[in-house]
Amino acid sequence: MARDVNQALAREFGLSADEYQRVLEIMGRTPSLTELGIFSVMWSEHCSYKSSRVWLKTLPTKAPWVIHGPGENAGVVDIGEGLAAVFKMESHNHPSFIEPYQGAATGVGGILRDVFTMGARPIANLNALRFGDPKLARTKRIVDGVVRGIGGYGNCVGVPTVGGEINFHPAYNGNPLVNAMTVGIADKTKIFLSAAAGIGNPVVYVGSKTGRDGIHGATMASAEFGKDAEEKRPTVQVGDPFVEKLLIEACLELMATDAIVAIQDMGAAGLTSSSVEMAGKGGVGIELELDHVPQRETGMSAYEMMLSESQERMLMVLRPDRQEVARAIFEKWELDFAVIGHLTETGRIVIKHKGQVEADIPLDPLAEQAPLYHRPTEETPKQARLGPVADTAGLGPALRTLMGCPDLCSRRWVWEQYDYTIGGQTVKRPGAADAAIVKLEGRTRALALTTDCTPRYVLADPEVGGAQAVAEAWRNITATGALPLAITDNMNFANPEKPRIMGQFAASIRGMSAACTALDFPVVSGNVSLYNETEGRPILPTPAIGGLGVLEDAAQAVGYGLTPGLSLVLVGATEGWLGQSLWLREIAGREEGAPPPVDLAAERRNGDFVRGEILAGRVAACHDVADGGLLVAVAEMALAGDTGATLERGGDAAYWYGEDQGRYVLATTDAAGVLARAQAAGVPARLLGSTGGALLTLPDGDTISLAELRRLHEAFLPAWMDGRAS
Amino acid sequence: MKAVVTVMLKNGVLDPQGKAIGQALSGLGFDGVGEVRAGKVIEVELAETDPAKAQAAAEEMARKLLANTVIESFKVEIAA
Amino acid sequence: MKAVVTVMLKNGVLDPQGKAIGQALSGLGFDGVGEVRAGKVIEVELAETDPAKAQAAAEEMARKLLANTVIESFKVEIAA
Amino acid sequence: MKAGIVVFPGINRERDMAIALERSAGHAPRMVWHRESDLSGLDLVVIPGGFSYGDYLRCGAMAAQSPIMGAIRAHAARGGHVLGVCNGFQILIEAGLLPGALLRNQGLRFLAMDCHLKVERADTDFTRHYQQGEVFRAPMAHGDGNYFAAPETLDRLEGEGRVIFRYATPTGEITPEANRNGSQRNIAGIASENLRVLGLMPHPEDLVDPLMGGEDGKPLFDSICAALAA
Ligand SMILES: Nc1ncnc2c1ncn2[C@@H]1O[C@H](COP(=O)(O)OP(=O)(O)O)[C@@H](O)[C@H]1O
Ligand SMILES: [Mg+2]
Repeated sequence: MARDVNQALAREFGLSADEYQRVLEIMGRTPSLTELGIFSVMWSEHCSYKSSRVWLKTLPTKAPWVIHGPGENAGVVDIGEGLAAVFKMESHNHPSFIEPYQGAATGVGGILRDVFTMGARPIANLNALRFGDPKLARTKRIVDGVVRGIGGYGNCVGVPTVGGEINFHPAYNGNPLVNAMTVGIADKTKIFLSAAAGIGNPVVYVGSKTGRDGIHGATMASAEFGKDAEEKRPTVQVGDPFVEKLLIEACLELMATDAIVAIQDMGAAGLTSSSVEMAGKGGVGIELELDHVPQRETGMSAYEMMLSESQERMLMVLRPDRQEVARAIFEKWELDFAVIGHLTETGRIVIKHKGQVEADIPLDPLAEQAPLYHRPTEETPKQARLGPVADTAGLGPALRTLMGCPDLCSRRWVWEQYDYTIGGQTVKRPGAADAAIVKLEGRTRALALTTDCTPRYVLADPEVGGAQAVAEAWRNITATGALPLAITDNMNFANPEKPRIMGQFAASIRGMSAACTALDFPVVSGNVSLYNETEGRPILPTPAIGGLGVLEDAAQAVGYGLTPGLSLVLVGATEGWLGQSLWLREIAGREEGAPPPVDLAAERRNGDFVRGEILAGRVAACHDVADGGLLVAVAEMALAGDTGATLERGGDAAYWYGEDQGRYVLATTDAAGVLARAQAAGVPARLLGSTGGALLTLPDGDTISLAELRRLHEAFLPAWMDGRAS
Repeated sequence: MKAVVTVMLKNGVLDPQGKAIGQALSGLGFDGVGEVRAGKVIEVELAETDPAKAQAAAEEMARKLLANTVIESFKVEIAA
Repeated sequence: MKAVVTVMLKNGVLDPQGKAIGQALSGLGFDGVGEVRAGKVIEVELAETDPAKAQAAAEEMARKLLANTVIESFKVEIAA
Repeated sequence: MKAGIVVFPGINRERDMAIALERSAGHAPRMVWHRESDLSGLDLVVIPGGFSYGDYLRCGAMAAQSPIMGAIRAHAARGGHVLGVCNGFQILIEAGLLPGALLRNQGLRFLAMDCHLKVERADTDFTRHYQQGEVFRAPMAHGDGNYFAAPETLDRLEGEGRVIFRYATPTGEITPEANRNGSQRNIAGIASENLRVLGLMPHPEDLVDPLMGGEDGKPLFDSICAALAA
């Protein structure tokens, strides 16, 4: 490849002039093309977290139950009985815009590998999705592809997709968000890490062959490639979930032996980041012979192999005396297995190809002198609290509209394309509870899993929005009776070089940190996705939170479906906060005001009270009050249980549609007891009404049949996507 | 007329299906099986009677719907 | 040589995919679209150099694996 | 009863199946890797659900050609019992052990939802613990479950009483709405002439425990375990 390495090329590779200068200093000479490639990907925003690291460091990451916080492939928490939950969330936003099916599919594949690389069997997938305006044909095409892609990959690998969330907003028109989360289970004494060790130990490549998939586009677009440019153009990564399934089984089989010293998936920047990180973390050198890399295409250069993002590959350091045991396992699973190098004591990464040294870089400076930016921040101005808004619609008409609007309508059309029962451990399915409940095979213990974020709050007030996202995840887990343990996050923001955007990021982290601390809900893993904007139009700031909780006995979990003969009790204080509410947007046509404040002390007190009532067996159903407010929460409970409810008279639109935080609706046979105990605990609570019948009787006396409500609630997605009445 | 649109993954794009079929064929004892690529074929009956116009219409269909040109290439043949 | 095996659903077997494509094409404003059938094409590189033998081998592959003759018919073409 | 679960590469509901069999039989089934060829000593061979060979080309096509199918055929020919669920059903069909074909779902989408199955025959070794005409709930999760066969074949299957399960409403009506994947005559499960090879698309193994949301699928496993109890 006849390209001169110079500042212009470095710029094409995404390195600034300063960064390139630093490369020259480290190398003491002009780097080779492959070396420049390695620097550029290792110092990219994606791999180096250069804009976000200073803020991420401030997140609370510790608790007695945290085994591994951020810094490993995934977070690890102790869930009791000698087991650990391993989980993380990761974005695949840009690829999903280019090719929605494959982008989403490979997103799922990538996050699965982050989890099983640590020795955990994946037991659940979730996702957090944001799409543009449903009126656009392009949005429809993206929704279709993303949903098919998530299902296509997850269903095939045999991991149930048990939860997620979807929002629509024009801010995502040119930049949808696809965040995928995987949860796995491991023996807590058998967690596999990526730090390489043992000079001379073999470095082994397993999985699929390497092709030219996803290689950094900038260089490839240049004219130097001549007439074979078409052939060499970087290609979209295509996932092979069948190979991933084999890789899961083969890796877990090998992990039951003592062969593995270190293991790391090949994610973004494939062979480069996996080899650099493994050697770097272990403080050793590494030498690779690329001739031994299994290749799908002919004539690949060292540069291409080091930067390829072919999927379904892993890198391992093995004990030399176990190499043949390992080979036999991978051959049984019909996967490639190749020794491609060994560890050295040089502290350098040396890449050889066809008898040439293509790269020779000292690892310490590559990591330690990676750029780190304290980018300027600008605070989002506080919005004034919304003044009184006249209710011209009435409670009933508003409910009909809200229950059918894209952001609140049933997601059944989506989850019915995801296999959520596989594994036989799904205790609460999508649409049944505020968090999915997945039991641990052969035990009574279960996990509660959820993903949450309300981007419109974050835009209006990033600090409140950051806290709210964490609090909502905590609340959703609590509403099932489970004890929230830890979160993973996916920070999706626009261009960090703009102070306003960096300010959103910083403030969100502040809000998240406060909530994590107040709720004992630390961050154990996460991902940052920046530059989410198209033609200068930024996305809504979206710090998506993936929460995990534990329940000792799965049988204690409650869902939100009503049954007849119960009383409804509201827990938490209601002021009638309409600022940034869905009612304001969908009914009054306004997106404004300060978002509802999050009182973390009240949040904790209310949640601990609710969990206590659930675990004492006094609650038949429980739902947190979120998007859409109280009346929407009750309507969702009625539909989920196919049981009507009669609400007590009184209250205005602000009362019934305000989105005040920290609230739950409980259905119970013992309302008096719940109210008395709430009062004793200093928790606001009041009787809302009672359950039964096939009608929802509203506080103004209006009634809506469940059949009508269901029709409205179920209509939007099937009609929009498949032209099918539900 | 009938337009036959053949859609294949572009060169260099991973073809998991082709790969699995190739392995299965070898497993069945077929010798000398090299690369296998799997694609789609869509036959569209057209009212159009002018071959050139039918060709143009089918190409338009392929670009708009039948092929995903991010990862796939296509070929159109017109039969009487 | 290369064998190109085209596999189509037999007449009389419902082809929901073809039907859906036909509807989508009409929906996109293409006029005069009649019946649409969707099938598969599998290209197999063969070490064989004798076209007749390559043809026979590919037909055998189609019968054994590439097509399900309960519902599908196939056609083999040999290219150099 | 000795049961064996055959695992092809890409099969992924073998653990679910093992849980269901163990719940009814009281002991764990044997896992049989697809390269093994010895099924001797097994009373029941189960091919579970999943995506054998990625479901590439056609669901079940590649697994149906694999060497262990010879042993499974021989087992069936000896009068042994075989159960194929979902991908297992597709494999049995592709292998010719059951007639017909399973096409893409009408609507062309993967369908993960509970369906209701009407028991057309409660006098087989797989269904004795159900009542004739009983309706039970079962999760389904497939992209290619649309049962197809030539009209003569369908008539023969009906005539010989080999349609074992049909998609139905919760109250037992055989309607198009209950038949989400578009199967001919709402067929969800069929058996061989001797009624010892059974294939069905839905997953009774994922509904054998109140924590899974019910035990509707358990009678199927209770039936076969009782029939084969030695
Ligand atoms: N927003 C975040 N919050 C907490 N931890 C984070 C965040 N972003 C990244 N991390 C942590 O940084 C490490 C590197 O993440 P990443 O580069 O996404 O890993 P991978 O190489 O597997 O893609 C991981 O341990 C991850 O959990
Ligand atoms: Mg990783």
